Amino acid sequence: MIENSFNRRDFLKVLGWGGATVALSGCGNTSVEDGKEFVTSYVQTADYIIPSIGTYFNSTCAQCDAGCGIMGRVREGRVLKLEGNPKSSINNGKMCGLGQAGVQAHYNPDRIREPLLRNGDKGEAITWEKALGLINEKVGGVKAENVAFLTGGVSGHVKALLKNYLDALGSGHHYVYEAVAPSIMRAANKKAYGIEMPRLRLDKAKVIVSFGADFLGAWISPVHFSQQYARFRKADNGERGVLVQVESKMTLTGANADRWLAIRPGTEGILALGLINSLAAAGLSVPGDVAAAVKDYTADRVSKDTGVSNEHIGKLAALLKERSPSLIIAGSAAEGYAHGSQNATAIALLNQVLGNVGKTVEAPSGVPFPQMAPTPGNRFALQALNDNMAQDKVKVLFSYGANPVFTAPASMKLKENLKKVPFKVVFAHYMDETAVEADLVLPLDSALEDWATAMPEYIAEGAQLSIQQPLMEKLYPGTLGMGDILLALLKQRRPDEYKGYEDFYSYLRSAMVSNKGALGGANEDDDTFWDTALSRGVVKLVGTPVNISSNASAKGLVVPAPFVEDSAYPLHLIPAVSASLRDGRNANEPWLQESPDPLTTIVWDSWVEMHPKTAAKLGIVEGDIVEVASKSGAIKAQVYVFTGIHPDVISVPLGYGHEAMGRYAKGIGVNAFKILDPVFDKETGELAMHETRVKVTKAGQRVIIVKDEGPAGGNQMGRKIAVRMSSSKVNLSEEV
Amino acid sequence: MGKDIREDIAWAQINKDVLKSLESPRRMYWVILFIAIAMIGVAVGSEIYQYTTGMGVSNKNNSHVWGLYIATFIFWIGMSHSGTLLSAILHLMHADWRKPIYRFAEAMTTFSLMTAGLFVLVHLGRLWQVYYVMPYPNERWVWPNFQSPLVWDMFAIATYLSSSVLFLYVGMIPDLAICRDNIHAGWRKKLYTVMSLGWEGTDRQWRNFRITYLTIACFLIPLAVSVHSIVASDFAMSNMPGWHVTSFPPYFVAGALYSGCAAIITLFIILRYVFRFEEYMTLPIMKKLVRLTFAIAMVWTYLNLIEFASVWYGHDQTAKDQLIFKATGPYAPFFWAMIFFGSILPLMLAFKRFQTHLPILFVVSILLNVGMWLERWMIIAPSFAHGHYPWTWDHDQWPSLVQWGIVFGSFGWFTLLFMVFCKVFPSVSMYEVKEMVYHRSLALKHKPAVKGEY
Amino acid sequence: MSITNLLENWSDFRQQHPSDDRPHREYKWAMSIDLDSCTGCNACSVACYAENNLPVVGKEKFAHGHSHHWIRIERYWDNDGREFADQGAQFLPMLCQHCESAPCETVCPVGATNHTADGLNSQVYNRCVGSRYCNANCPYKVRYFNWYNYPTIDNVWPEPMNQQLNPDVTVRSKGVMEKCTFCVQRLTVAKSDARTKGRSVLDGEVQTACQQVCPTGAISFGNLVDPEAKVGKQWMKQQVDLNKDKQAKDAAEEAVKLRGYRILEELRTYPSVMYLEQLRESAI
Amino acid sequence: MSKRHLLALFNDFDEAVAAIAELRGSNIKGFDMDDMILKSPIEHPEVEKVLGDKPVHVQWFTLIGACMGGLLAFFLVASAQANFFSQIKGGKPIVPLPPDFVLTYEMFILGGVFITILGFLICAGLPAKRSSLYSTKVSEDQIGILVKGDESALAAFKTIFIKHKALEIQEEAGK
Repeated sequence: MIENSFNRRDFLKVLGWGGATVALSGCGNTSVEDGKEFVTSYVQTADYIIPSIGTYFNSTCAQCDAGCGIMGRVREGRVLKLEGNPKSSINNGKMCGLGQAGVQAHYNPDRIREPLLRNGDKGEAITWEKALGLINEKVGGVKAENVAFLTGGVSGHVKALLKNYLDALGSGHHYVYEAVAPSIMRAANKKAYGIEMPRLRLDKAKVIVSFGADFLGAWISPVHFSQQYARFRKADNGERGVLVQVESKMTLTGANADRWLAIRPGTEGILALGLINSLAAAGLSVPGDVAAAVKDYTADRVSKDTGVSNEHIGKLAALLKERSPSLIIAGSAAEGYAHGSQNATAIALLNQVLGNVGKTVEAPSGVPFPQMAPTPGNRFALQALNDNMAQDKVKVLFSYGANPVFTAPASMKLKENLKKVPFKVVFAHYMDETAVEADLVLPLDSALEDWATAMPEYIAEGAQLSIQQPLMEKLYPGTLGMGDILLALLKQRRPDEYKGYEDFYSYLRSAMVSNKGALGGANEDDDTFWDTALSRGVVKLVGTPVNISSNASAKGLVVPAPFVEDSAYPLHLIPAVSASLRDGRNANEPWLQESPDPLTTIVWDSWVEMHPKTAAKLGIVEGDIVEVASKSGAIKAQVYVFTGIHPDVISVPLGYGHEAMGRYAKGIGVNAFKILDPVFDKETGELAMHETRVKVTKAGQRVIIVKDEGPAGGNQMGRKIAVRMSSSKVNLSEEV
Repeated sequence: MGKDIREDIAWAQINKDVLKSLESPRRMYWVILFIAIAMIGVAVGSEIYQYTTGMGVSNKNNSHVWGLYIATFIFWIGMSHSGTLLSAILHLMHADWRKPIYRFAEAMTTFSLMTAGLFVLVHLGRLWQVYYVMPYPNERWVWPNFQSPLVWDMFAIATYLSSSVLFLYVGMIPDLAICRDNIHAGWRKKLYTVMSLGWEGTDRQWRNFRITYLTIACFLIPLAVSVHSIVASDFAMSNMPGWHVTSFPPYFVAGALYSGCAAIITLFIILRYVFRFEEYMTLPIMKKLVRLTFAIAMVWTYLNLIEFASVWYGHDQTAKDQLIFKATGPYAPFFWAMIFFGSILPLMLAFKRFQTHLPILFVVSILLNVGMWLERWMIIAPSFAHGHYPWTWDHDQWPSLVQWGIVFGSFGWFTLLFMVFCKVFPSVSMYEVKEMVYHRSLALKHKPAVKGEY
Repeated sequence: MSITNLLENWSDFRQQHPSDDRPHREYKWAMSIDLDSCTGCNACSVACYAENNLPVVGKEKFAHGHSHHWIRIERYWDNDGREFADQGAQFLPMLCQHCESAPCETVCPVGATNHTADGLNSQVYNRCVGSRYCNANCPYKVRYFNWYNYPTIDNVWPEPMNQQLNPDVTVRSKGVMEKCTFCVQRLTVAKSDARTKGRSVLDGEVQTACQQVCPTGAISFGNLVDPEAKVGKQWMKQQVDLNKDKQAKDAAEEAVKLRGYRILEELRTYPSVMYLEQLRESAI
Repeated sequence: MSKRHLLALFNDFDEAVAAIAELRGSNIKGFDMDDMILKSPIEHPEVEKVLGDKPVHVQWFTLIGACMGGLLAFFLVASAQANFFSQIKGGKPIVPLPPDFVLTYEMFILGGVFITILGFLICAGLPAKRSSLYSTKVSEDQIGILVKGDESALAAFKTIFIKHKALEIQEEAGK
């Protein structure tokens, strides 16, 4: 680790160029060959660089919003592999596949290498001076309220700079959009606990009932939850936690559950209320108003509505009563439906009734720097932006960290509305669907060449500022970091304030060093503080205490009604969020495309999951190409038949079906976002992701599905390969 | 029923008839040769493509690491066994009807071994490193792994090939002398002069010749059995269900003799026509050959049933699953075709009327070999498709055109070698036919008329 | 190596594994994988791609069964005709089992795959001629053949993706067999570092890439000879003996509390990877 | 006194046998029975009986060759394995006997065959130049008797040959 003081930028230059010679010798590194650039040899290298010995630098993963600490292995100036930063309390040295594929985002051959200005249908390479000048000109030429900035979730110093820039423009239109975000759950939590994102202590729970939360796969902070899950399964005292997953389409978490309950889609809230009723009947003390509100939810009725058997409801209630504390989590149950908020409220109520609040549902720490605190994205932001664009209220649009053209449902007509915006600037790594529509495309540094700070929304303990630092010299001289771009833009607007900063690095360093007291470095000199922060990769902050409400109350509880079926579109479409591809922004990383989906083992394509019963009814077998038609559109994909899905439901994974972006993503699969119906959560106005009804018809073709699983399927054929036993037969505390 | 070789045939006539085959075959010969070369072209093209692109183009995969190359390799190795059977075993047994046909059977042995050897090369992922299999001294003290059945294969095939080439050659020396004495100019004269080593047919030469020939014949019989047993142990030594069968070595040997006999019938008919050998390759010989083939077919059928039965009644569920898969899975049509061609079709050969009906025999003998080739493929493909580990089963693997092309071309290669041999060297053993005629006439107390009119 | 050395130290060289009376001397690398912790998330597989320069073969070649995942996650269902997979799936990370009596080793014609002194099943790429007999004989089918020359194939490592390649690990050309090495490049460094310090590798000093990344810590890896090693303690506790093909668990009825087992042990391959059975709660 | 060669060709094998028998019995001066060589298109074990007991030694070559082949193979293989020690095969000893026996067996045969052929060439005196007295008829259908004897014996030879219906008698050209 870097503990001594040195000029890191210079170091990286030396390292980078040295490395470049090693890496690219004979590979046509023309700029060096042409004599335009110098190569510094290893003759006078720093003593910590030993050729063939890997050096590790800590940084922060930018592949998803969980903000895991990463440790890049650098050798001869090249970053080779990302490993987990053991000092980060989020992932404690562990990683997921998605995070590790960050190197492929960095080394991706399809990255944009210079600013491109639209010229007809083509992008014309221009200089940064020209590009930034053009932006200055365009934002100067319109009213401030006509400038809109669309971003993904932001935090840290980039967020602060962005806010300053928007302030400097006088525009308040910052749309923070995440296509896949637990925003309805946040709202419900806020209502129930007074906190949007409480800390979940899976490791303390003895029973977890998850209503569609794929916390092991793609939900909020999966690597962190996976570690908690390991402790939950094998606690120090040997007690093994019980995981019950209630959902309509099996997620990775569902596949790991002791009991996976296939529930009729959207009836999770009913089950939660039914459980409260059963618990009350079993003698759990339940506040009077709650008991009154749920008294109609008898096991029989709940079973009829939800499709979960009486027996399982009874066993689950008994388990919850017997083993405390437990933890109830609302995932897709909240995000999926028009009454998602109501579901989530009911589920939160179950948590409160069980007395879990304060035990397994904890208050997080407040962030001491609100200007850097994470602004989580939601889907409503895109609706708002879209409406404004439709009404010609947006003249200059910036888009950063989002790919709305890809992730917006077709019914939003976003692409058409975008055309009404006269000047669209997209900050991008790839020519993705949104960049293709842009007037000006500004290429960003990869996350492994850029400076930034991040504050993850979900941190296990305290608060934390994660530092993202370059792990190697930039691959392309024509790219720029987001921080640098914002700084340059701010220099146009507020030159006096920012001219002292040569680049974002110097801004960041001075911003952090000047706040070192609050950042836990009060007793250190500037250099020591800074180097320590960089070498650790994270700065622990003293969080402010936050209150959490544990009062169980039936207030705000709206009894969710079961669905009305639609005979023209008889099936529910669940767009599945896969652990690898999420909303599709990482689809151009080949490791992720070739990493088999855990449940179906399918690679390199989309698929339609279907229950054997449904398939039999429709005369469909595995590999049939079907047309999945909703009111808003239709897609065609291959069918995969398995029993991990409710018969009323089909599921198509998100993230596939790119029409642009790059060689590994383009043309792979179909985009399930496109056919989502415009149904919204009644309380928050968020798009209800699972509310799309579809009909499935055979398209006539049949293919052999490309998957890892063989013709035996998941059958062990009686051979002792993966073995399972009842947990009652083992004493885990005796194990090592 | 055709006539057998005339006992009173003039010896000079024998020379003349056989030597004529070196000069002017029927036009069919050239047609066959042309087709053979075209087939080789297909194989060479396929191999170049495979060599430059990678083994993947043969459409094998991590479940099916072996494919038609190994199957066809076994097929050709097997084919080679009947030459040994005819020339060595029947020689020891003094069955004189072998004499007109053993030469080409031996040639078949040699050339099918040479064809089989090519498949070893074609099969390797890194053909250019094939010499690693050879035990040669080197400064790294690295040797081949002598425990590997593939190394045994290498030893066995090298031994078998060199022994059978020598056997063929030694047995041909007196005939080469005849060629030398009857051809008066050109490269052939030089070739025969050199190759006949100055053979004069002296009593000393004949005496040593007889012992040598007998000795090598004695060596060849156990060698042939061991070669195919070793090829069988490529499979039987492995733990793959469907391969790990004790009866594999005899099963392979029987299969080898079977396909070899069928191939001899095919080539018999072709040579008889192309080189006008009707006088020597007579129908009574064919009849004996067909009966021999029938007997071996029944032995093979029995061993096949034994294999199935021992798997069926054995305790190894995995092997049993494998067998059921073979008979009912996607490979079932080929499996049952193998049973039909290998066990049912040869029943025809038991009927006298078919035993000398050359057109029917020609078709049947080819079909028998189709069956035997299928047998080898059915050992390879279904086993890989349905092994120990269900996760990696792969029931949908079919060889690509590249594989088929090379397999197809191998038949051209064999045909080319064989036909060229028959054109350059006497494919009927003249001196042995004379011996046969002589001994038969002695038995008849009748001395042939030495001055046959020609 | 000289003949004299060979003769003098004959008994040392005559290692024959598995055997109780001739234990491994300094190292015996082994693994244990807790299937109750494994969530099937595939992080280990991606880590292996990153560490070991595995080619991404693309859809078409994957469809032909040419994939290269040295560690693959298998997913099994209860195939008893139940309506729903209501006990979830069984995930199984399958990698080279580094068998003590490896079927692949004996059949390689050129001796390209061998048993190393520290108990690995090694694969010598330079020596491999690509007969693929090892794969044919591997009951676990964890050997992967280079069906194509991946470094030269479009979009496997296009510039600049090739810069990610780990210089510690060979990029394999067409025609050689490859498989999990237990990250032998890491082991070698760790052993040599430890030797410099005059001791042997301590437990936890070296991790395989898959173990390092596993979010639930389902994979343990270490030196079975080291009495302090976690993996050794696990094996001991589960009464799984490296050198036996039948364990206490198989033998005794009352020993069902153990959940350690090795896959296809009855084939007498003596694998170096022990799995711990998945658990399911019976109360729900 | 120089020796002269004489080759007589016979059509009738029985006559040739009779001629040999007579030569043996005639006790011609300046002629040794061992100097007589029979040339025939096929093998004639019965004629050789008349020639007397002439042992064949090829078998000894065979025995030595086979044993050497086998032993050499075993020791080469075993010693190669022994210094191939660092590449152990799991579960197998360094020098495993069963596979080595397979190789020994193969090399036993190979050695046997090779040395037998060598023995044949040595014993049969091949390759050699054909003697000047050779008729292509010998490889066709006639039997030839080549005798070597003193100048004086030639007449006696001829008499016997003609008596037994020799078709042709070739005489070595004079010096």
